[in-house]
Amino acid sequence: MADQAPLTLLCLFLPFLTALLAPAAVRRFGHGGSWGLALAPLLAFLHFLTFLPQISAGEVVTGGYAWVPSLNLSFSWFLDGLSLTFALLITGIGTLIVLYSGGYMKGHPQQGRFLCFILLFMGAMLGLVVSDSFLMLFVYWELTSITSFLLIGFDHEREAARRSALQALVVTGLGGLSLLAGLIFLWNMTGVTQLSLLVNVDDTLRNSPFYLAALLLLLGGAFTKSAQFPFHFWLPNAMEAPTPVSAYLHSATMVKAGVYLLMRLNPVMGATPAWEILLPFFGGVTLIAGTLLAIRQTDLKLMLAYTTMASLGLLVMLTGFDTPHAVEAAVLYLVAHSLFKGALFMVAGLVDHEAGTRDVTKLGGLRGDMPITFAAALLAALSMGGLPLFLGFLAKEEIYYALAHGDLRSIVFTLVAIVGNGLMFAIAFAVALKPFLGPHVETPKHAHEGPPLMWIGPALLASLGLVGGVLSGVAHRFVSTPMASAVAGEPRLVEISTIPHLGMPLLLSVITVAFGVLVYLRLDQARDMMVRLLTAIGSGPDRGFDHVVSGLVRLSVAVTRIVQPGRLEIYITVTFVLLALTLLVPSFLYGELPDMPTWPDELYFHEWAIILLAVIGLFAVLRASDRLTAIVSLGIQGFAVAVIFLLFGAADLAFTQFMVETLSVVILALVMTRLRLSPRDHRPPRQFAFDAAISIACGLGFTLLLMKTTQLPFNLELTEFFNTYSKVIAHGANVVNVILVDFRGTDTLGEIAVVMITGLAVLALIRVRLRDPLPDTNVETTAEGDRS
Amino acid sequence: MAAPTTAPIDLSAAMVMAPTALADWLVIAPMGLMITLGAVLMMVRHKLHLHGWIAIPGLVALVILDGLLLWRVAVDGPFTMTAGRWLPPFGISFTADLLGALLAFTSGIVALAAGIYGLRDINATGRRYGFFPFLMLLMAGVTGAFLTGDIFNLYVWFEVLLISSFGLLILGSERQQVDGALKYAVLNLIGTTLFLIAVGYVYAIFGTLNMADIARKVPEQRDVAPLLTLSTLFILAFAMKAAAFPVNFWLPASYHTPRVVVSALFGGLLTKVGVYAMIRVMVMLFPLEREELSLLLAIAAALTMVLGALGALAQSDLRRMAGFAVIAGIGNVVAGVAIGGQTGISGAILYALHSIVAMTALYLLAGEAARIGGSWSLQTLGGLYRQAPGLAVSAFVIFFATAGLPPFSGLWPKIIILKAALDIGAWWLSAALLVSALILTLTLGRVFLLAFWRPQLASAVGEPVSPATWHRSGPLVGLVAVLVFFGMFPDLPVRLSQGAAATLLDPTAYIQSVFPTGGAE
Amino acid sequence: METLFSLLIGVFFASAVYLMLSKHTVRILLGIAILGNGVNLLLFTAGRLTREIPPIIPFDSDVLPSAAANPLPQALILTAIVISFSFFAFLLVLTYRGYQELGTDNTDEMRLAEPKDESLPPLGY
Amino acid sequence: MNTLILRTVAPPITALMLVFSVFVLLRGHNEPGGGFIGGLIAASALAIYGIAYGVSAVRHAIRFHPMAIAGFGLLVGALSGVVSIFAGVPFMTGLWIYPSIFGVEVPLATVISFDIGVYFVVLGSVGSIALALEERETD
Repeated sequence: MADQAPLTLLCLFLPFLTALLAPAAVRRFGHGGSWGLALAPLLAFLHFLTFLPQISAGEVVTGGYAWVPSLNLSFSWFLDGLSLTFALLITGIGTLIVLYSGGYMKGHPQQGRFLCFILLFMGAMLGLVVSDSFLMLFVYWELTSITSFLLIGFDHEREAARRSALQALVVTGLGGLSLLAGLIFLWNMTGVTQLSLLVNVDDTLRNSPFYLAALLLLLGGAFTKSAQFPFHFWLPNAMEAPTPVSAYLHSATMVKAGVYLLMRLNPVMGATPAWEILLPFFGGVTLIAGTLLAIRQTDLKLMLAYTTMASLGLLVMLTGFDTPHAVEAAVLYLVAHSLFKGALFMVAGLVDHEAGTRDVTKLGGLRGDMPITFAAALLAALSMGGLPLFLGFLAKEEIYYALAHGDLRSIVFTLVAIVGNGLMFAIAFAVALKPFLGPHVETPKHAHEGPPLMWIGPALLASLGLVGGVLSGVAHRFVSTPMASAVAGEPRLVEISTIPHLGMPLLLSVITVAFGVLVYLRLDQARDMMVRLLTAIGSGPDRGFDHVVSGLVRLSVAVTRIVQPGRLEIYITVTFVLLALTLLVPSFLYGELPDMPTWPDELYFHEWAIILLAVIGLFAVLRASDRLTAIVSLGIQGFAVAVIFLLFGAADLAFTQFMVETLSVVILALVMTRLRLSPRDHRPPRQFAFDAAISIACGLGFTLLLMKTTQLPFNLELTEFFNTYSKVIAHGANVVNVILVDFRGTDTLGEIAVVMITGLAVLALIRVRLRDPLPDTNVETTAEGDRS
Repeated sequence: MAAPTTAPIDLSAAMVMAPTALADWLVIAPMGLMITLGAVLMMVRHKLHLHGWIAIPGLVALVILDGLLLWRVAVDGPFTMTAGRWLPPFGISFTADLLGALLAFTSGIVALAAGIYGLRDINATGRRYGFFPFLMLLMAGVTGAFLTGDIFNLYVWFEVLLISSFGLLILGSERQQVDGALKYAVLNLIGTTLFLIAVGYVYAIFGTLNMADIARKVPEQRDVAPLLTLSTLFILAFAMKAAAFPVNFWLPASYHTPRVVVSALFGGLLTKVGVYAMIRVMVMLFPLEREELSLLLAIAAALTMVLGALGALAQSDLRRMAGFAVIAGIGNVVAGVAIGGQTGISGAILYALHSIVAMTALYLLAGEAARIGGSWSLQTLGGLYRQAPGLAVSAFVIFFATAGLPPFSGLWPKIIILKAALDIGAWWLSAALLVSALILTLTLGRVFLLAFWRPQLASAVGEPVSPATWHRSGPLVGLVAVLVFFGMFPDLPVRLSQGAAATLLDPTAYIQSVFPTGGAE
Repeated sequence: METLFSLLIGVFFASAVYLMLSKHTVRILLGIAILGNGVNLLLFTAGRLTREIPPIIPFDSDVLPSAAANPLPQALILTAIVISFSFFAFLLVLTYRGYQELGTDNTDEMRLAEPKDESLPPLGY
Repeated sequence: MNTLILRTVAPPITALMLVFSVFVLLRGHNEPGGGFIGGLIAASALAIYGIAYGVSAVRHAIRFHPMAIAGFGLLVGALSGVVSIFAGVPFMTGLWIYPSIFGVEVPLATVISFDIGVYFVVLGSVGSIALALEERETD
């Protein structure tokens, strides 16, 4: 089926391409445009559906194109049971979400933009689950982060939405970087850059000394994305996004990416002590924490959000629980969860949309007004509660098959699962029943059944939970078995059916349901208890995020004040301290000091005199107590240098130095006479000692290095060449001038460019009238100062 | 002034006798064009209406010439033209290899962008006092530095671009510029002087200034000469130019003071010249010394990127934030140099290329944000998402490109450098890379939140601003398109930077192009 | 001779560094001027020293006698002198303008570009 | 400083210095001298004239803005290097011609025009700086 590749490629990019059309489509067709836009994910869904027979027969489909050959990176995909199931969930639920958004965001001025973001996100998520190469996986992983940033912050005028968006970006961004490091670790350890090839190298990986480091880094990515405790806080806050986003992010996408990664890695990294401790532990904690936090909520969306967190915990726990049936249970639960959670979120959105509130305590008796919604909610809740006939039931049975063993660890985790599942049962029915049953409560808006655009999604997803449960044979054959085999890394056969078998799992299921019913009936007391408990605990990691951000900002301000204090003196001091170290430390460290020189006795008296004069000039500048002395002394050392040049055969230099030095002194005098300056250089003794030490160290460093280099034999090749050809080819007797204008004329070209620019820069500096800085305005500059 | 007094002598002992191909002029042409145009602009300084008509076509020509140069180097490998026809190493050679050509080309693009933006951003006074001549000569300095094959000549081009930058720095007519310019000028002058001193030592040791010649002679002198001290001095000088910690003070002290188009040019180009010189000298000339000093470089790199990112987080002023973002990027480049090897060096080069475009775009973006929002400060900015959706899209791209997130161009160098760091087991350097990227993500995410998403503050509602003309939006959109395109299709720049790294690590081809016959020994 | 020159150059650099460590821009400027001279002497010494014979080819000869001074460093220094003079002139005027505009030559008081007590950036979202 | 003495001696001194500067420029290829030093002398001449008669007098006398002269010099310098493209030799190759003017063989070369470019740049640029500084003083 190689001819499928172009089509698959198209399907992978279809959401992105459609996203670009979304604003125009909405502008043209209004909210009805979503019918057209939904075609994109639908087509992709249908395309992926055609792979089902192949995949269920145990094959894998791969394909790809060259992308960055120089990094040995191809745009290649890899479809097995795991990625295909995900692809189907993403595109299938995605189709419904696009439709639902059409209704939910009807009349919103930025609906086009919203659909654009949703489709971008869908494309990112789809790419993530089919990626074969590591880097491509990472690219898509980060793409989901930045597109979800846009989605969560969609209602950007509210501060809470902005905060949540940033929170999600930072937390998942942190995870993304951790993932990147982990993937590169895997790459370095195995030499493999593709997920599909990882399976062949499992033993080297598990035995590598870097296994634990790589595992922790990868878990950092998976746990942040999948909102495992203690990184869970961004997920409920992401509820700031419009409901279609929540429904999508929480059912099949974003948060499942972490679980997907763990499932993908299970065959190669699983079955090690670290894996089997870390995953169940964090998963279990997340499960319990999520359900407990869910109980306290009254907002429909938040109740669901925390149960999502709990479900993710359960999935992570199962993925790391290396017993028979664990993988099967995880797979079944994942599929069931995607369906019922998507449906329930859409129901919550519908209720909110129609009734104007989603506070469960302010809702009731809507069953007559919204019958279809109620039906969908009920079906979804039955699946979530794990009652027979539904997919959720199969999952729960399989979970207890996996967990219920005799050893202590199993007993603990079984208890965790019972508590978690029981609480989730209670919340499922709280969401599905409370708003609909009981006496009618007055709501801000008078509720009606929503438009078809909005109820198609929940109804379909909820029904699928039932269909999947009843026709479990078909579901297992095409979905569960291939996926479980992919996750386990070996053929697995899922056989559980909806007809209850007497045994331990069924008993545990009954206990769970009984516990759930109990909690449901006492929900208000349970909520009060949790509120009290959480108040006692105080702030959680969510507040912690604020503290971290503001703390980081304060820290950065403090650090920046130290490293960038705004005082030139400090800047120069640091520079010269470094210079001294630079010159002296390597000299000593690497033995690059000069040989002991002999006493220079070959100098004539007048040469000594002029050198002495230069030194005297220098000291006079240092000690100068008034401007005139300083200027004159500067002139003395400058003229001494000119004479030195003359004495050592550099007439041109001496000439120029003389001229330049005169000019310098003249303009210095010209300018300095206009300044009223403090004449003396006041430095307190400690400062003086410190500055002097730095200066001497720098001077010493330059001296030693120069002595060392001049003690080496010198290569006069260049000079000989110039001396030989200066006259005969370049027609000049003054070799220095010939070098300047011919041999090295390009230097001179640069030099005169410098001179010219200096002229202009000085002119600008003198002429341009300056204003006070107006840092907070950007008014067009009106300064005028040209008089020439 | 006398004609030759002796019989005809053997020219071939002194001069290149092979005919000069027109294509060889490509290595000189960018610099020659910029100097000539700078001179012409200076002569017509008071005819302001002519400036744009001379400068913009000139910059277009520069981009075309640089493009042809890059194409030729990519196809045929390095090539050399020695000025004055003198045999190397006696004349000044201009040698284009992939590193120089890539940087020259990218710089040309941002110079064109800045030139166009400057048509509106720079007022009549600024133009009269030389915005365009300064820009031309800045580019002469930049391209000259990238393409020269002579280390003293490199110093000269450093000075050309430095003095041009002084001129540009004071054009904005604000008093704080004098303060910024003073710190900038003094510290940069120290930096270039240290470079000149190091060049003096190089001459004292090797007796030559041609870089290919030095590359040949370093192995002969390695046992006797104080090359490690010299290398440390070079590193200090170039670290100052590149604004690596702890000698990066001048950058945050000055980059926010001039007109924003000038900041954009500086942010894109100036530090990269320092980076270029560091790569050229430390990787090509002193490879073993780089190896020996790699820990030093790595520590500086780690501190630079983390402190740069923290510095960015600490700012309210968008331009100052951008300045620290530049520094954080330099940390990444230096990390690549410290790690060395094919992967590390190519990552460093790729990051430098990305940073040239991204930092220029970041400053231009800040300029537009301030123009529309009426402020540079995050305290008062707001509502840009509604007011300027197009700008918001640009901001989204530029921010995430800067933070190194896909699908924008910042991702790839980050991955390559991280891979290189993990390859050699430098986990702390990798951690610094990731921490820096995370802080930058937080910083830029916050800017997006506050300046773009946050509703406009009631106090800040002012007069509606005129919509951006193409002079302003064109360059920004162009640079953003580059960031997106090379983010999605990075193969070409990655391949070229790998080629550049290969040429540096094994400079045979470079030396060969300067001394085709093995040289005048 | 090179040894003595190395010492002399050390004194030049030390003086320049000391002056540049000052708070006052004018002294920094003096330091820069001296730094330039130090660098020139360093380049001069780097090409090794010869006494008195300038590198000018006599009228009756085609090549320079080998006893003459090394012309290359001289040419380099000429370039460097011109450049350092240009920078000196620019910095001098800049200092002057700095004094005019900021009212001080004390760099500690030049805090316009990086003000002393800046408020924290906004901590909210 | 507008003393009578200065006003009297300034014109001849200026003229003398300008002539001398050209002399220094032209002999530079064979004797100490050259474009840079020549340009400095010429710029000093302008500065002295400016001190004596005021900056506007100098500006009037030289007709072009000093920076335009500097630009012209740089252009001459750059073109002296670039012109070798037409001779098929590399950048900055010295090209010599010996045209006969009134029976005298005059050597002309791109290296000489290059040095003249240097002269003009220095004259214009340093002159501009000097004049600008003097102008401030008379404010």
